[in-house]
Amino acid sequence: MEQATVLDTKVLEVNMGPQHPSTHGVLRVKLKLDGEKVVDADCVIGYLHRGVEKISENRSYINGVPYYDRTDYIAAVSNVYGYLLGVEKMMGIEVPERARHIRIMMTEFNRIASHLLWLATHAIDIGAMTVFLYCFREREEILKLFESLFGARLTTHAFRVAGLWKDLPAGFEQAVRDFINEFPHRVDEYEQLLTNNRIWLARTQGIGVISGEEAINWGLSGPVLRGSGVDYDVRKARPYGGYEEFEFDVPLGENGDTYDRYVIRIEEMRQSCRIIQQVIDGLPDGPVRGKAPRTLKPAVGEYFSTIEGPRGELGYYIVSDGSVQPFRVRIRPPTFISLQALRRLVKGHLMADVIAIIGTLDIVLGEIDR
Amino acid sequence: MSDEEKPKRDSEAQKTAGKTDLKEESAVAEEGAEKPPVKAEEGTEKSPVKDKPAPKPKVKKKIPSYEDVDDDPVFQKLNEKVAVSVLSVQNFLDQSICTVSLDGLYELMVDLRDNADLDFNYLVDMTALDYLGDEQRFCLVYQLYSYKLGRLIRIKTRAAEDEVVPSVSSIWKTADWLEREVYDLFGIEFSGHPDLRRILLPDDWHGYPLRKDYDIKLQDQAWISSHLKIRKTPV
Amino acid sequence: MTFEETLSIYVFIPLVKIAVIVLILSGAIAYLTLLERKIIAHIQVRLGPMRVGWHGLLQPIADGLKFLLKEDIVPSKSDALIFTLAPMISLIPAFVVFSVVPFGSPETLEGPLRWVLSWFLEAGSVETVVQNPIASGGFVTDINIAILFVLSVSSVGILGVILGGWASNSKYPLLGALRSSAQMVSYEVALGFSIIGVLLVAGSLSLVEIVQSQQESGLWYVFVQPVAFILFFICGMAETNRLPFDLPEAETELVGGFHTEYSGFRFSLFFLAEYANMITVSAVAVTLFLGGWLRPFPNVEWLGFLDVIPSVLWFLIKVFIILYVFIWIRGTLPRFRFDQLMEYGWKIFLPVALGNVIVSAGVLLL
Amino acid sequence: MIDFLKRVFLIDILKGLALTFRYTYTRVYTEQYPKEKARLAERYKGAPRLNNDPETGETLCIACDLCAVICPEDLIVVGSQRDPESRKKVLTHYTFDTSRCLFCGLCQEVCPTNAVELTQDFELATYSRESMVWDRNRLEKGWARIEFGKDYHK
Repeated sequence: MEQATVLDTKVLEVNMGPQHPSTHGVLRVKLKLDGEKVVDADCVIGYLHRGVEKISENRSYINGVPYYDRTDYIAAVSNVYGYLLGVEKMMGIEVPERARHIRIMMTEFNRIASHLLWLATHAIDIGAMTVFLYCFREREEILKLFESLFGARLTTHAFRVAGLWKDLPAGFEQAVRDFINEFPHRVDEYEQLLTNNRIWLARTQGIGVISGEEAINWGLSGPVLRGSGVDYDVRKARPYGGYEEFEFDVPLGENGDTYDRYVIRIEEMRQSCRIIQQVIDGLPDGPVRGKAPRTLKPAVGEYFSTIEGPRGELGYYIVSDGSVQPFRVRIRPPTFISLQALRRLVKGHLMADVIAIIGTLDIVLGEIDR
Repeated sequence: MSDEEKPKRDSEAQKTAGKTDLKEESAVAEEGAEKPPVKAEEGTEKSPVKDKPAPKPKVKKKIPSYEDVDDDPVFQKLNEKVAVSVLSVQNFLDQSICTVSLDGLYELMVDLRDNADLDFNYLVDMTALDYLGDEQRFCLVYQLYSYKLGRLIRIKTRAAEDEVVPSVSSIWKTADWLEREVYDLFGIEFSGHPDLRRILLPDDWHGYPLRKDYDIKLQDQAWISSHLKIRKTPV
Repeated sequence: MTFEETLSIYVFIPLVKIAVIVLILSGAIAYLTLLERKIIAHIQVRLGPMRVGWHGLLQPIADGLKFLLKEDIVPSKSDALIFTLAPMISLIPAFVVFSVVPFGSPETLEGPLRWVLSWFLEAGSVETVVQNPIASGGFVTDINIAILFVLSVSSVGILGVILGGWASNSKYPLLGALRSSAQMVSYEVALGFSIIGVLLVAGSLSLVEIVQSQQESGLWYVFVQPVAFILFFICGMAETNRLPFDLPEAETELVGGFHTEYSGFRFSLFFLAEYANMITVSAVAVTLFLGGWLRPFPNVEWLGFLDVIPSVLWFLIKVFIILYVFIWIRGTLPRFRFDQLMEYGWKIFLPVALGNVIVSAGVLLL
Repeated sequence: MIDFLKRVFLIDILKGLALTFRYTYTRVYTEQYPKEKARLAERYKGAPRLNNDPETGETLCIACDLCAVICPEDLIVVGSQRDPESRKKVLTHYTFDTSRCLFCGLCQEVCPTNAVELTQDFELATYSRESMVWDRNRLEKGWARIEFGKDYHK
């Protein structure tokens, strides 16, 4: 008979989620733990699967749009933007300059709002709960802007084919200026609470390290990729919608760890602010909605429209069969792909780091499950 | 969308989809051009309050079409051995589309990534299309990006319903979940995939929702009644 | 000493004091939860509870009622006896510690006692009783090993956390319990060493005498032993599982840690225990380092007007300040990771505490 | 050296504490929602309403069915009848299922007469599923909401 020794240990299987405070929705991770050390992690997703791609095949090009709000509901404006860019390209529709600029501005606002939500939840996962509410305060200001322009706060149904629903309301420009004057100081405050804090550093530096080459192989994009030092931003690589007219920098990390990704997202918020400043300073006059047929029937064909969403490369592969409904709309979900890398990132880390890494991937389950 | 099209909505896409084939695409494109979008009650719809587009003058637009490209530098640089499996190289709205045969898919993909001149090391996306009624029913679509060239290309390949597609998850780790998703929603099998399970739907679900013969309101009633303990949902 | 006198000194008066302290402490704990919610809310530019009573003043009562009315769930696979006992084990020691903590000077109750006792006893006996510090002091008892008593009793409290986590027979509580035991072992040591510095200076283990020696030297020990005070404060935070050391709970990692499976009244006991421990640690810290019931600079003559405020009130003000800092820190800092916590405990706090003891001893020798 | 001293004296943590302390005594951001009325934007897309002509009191709806067609969720049902005399379509009934509404605003955008409109009313909570399907009467009158507290409308 084999003698059991005192040091014989068993792998502990812990079910993290789908009801867990820091899996950001209904993600379920099956963790195998050796003590608190993660041996393996398997993600179970699909709890929020609504079949958006199937629904979009059964809706027209116009009234399918609200559904894309609801994939990545944190970045609803970006989602609609990416889809409409594709449809407009296929239809050959021109968007007036004013509308193009306002679209960019609102997408950048959405990026800030999304990053704020990310910072808030990331910080509260690691225990800094005050940052959570400070971030939500600023996000609230952005949502108020959304509300005054789009008429809704979260699932905005932001843009229409060939432009916007309505022009900017009165006082909107002033509100934007007030916000971007104030916002950089607020970012300084978050940094004052986190960036140099030794506990924050200890919790994020060296956690979830991934090299640039590996990150590419895993198909990561957005801040997660740039954290590993790969200079790839769709706004720069394949400018769309007029981004080439604006100046901004793409921050890059060096170590590819959670801390670098944090720094990058903070810097991206400042850069977005810069873009908004440029837009609002040079906002042209004119109509906000171009000419478009009432019924959209793109010719047979296909288009892969990609934009730089807040979470990474967001793509819409639209295939038309010449009818009023798309033959297929494939959403390239950035966080679906980055969540894959979770298994690789958490291996060998402690249980507490798992939530830090889930946080740093900035996942939204609505988009992962679609 | 106008009045008349409304009742047809659910079935229309499927019917048209069934007819469509890559070879017939140009023909269908012309057909689409002949029938301009129906406009109902155009004059009355304009309201003074809302920023509506002005009634559109009927200008015949240039309709985008597939153009064959013979001298694309990317596909010129391919290894000769794998280049034979390239069936066609096309351009549509400035995006390159390369159709390859299923047999040569894997080798071509390996070459695209490992070829030092090409270096397509980023698999942006991978999905499938269902051309119901075709002999080779499915079309697999791979979007590749090369950081070195800064180019996005699309590789397409056709597969029949019972054909097994070689997995590219050993080339790009990204393909792991993407192939699982295609397997889950289209029911296409991949050979050489390390862990081919359903990903979005429950493991014991029957049916593949993104196939064109799967109606949008169809559900796996057996699964629902056994797991959710509810009777058949009214359709 | 007559029988009546003995009876009043050692039985009746302490019983009354105990009753009063337990009542006040329970109320204080309940309102500490409200205080924490309010302070953290204002840190976070929120309002906190506003609906129950004026600015939410009745919120603790509503919470308590809610806890009492909730369903009491004992998981079927748990160890029911220990599961039931654990919250009590956790709460009771926090109260017991207060039997030796001096709230006020030995003369605190002289006036009221003289008045009350004159109804029951003769004038001579009254004087005897009143002269006895056990009766008239602002504390339940004064034992000469008070600090050892505090240390030993308070570490029993953590046993409740470990038992609760173990008895739940669930994975998250188990991890919480394991973290808690490791944390207790590593921080208890540093906590003990940080106290030794004070003992060396004061030359006594009795809490009353430590305060009195602070009066004699005219300096609070926080000025004599600043390093020890900071260490005691940090280790105290770790002992009470407060952020940034709240790993056994760590709601974003372990859901609720050791109390994941608890609900209703049992949960509220754990909840109260945490706050009771906060008060305990603050009270001990005030006694050891901040001069207990003494006013600031107790020997400076011209500050004599500060004596208008009774000694008990001074004590309470200081405790409140420490609690405020506890809450304030919770509202600011992120949480440590388990291994980092151990690293800090063993590699930084313990050596520093040891060094502090050696330096203090050396200075005293010279 | 300075870095080391900064570490020893917990400068990083003290900075954070200073910030939170400063905020403790500044104005709070909370809106006391049911007590204070929420400040909504003019364009807010909330509860639907079917507008009547303010002068004649007759409905503005011409039963053109555009809203029903554009609706992504197919939740609007427009019933109409041809008036035998004037040969005009007349609205007979109109239902709007708020339980499935996405509040995308396409219906009000497409309406040629501004008859259907999404208002700023957002308190749509109710006690039953059936009552979430609004008929023409309710759409014209507006939603009788379930009120919180007696001083709500002050």
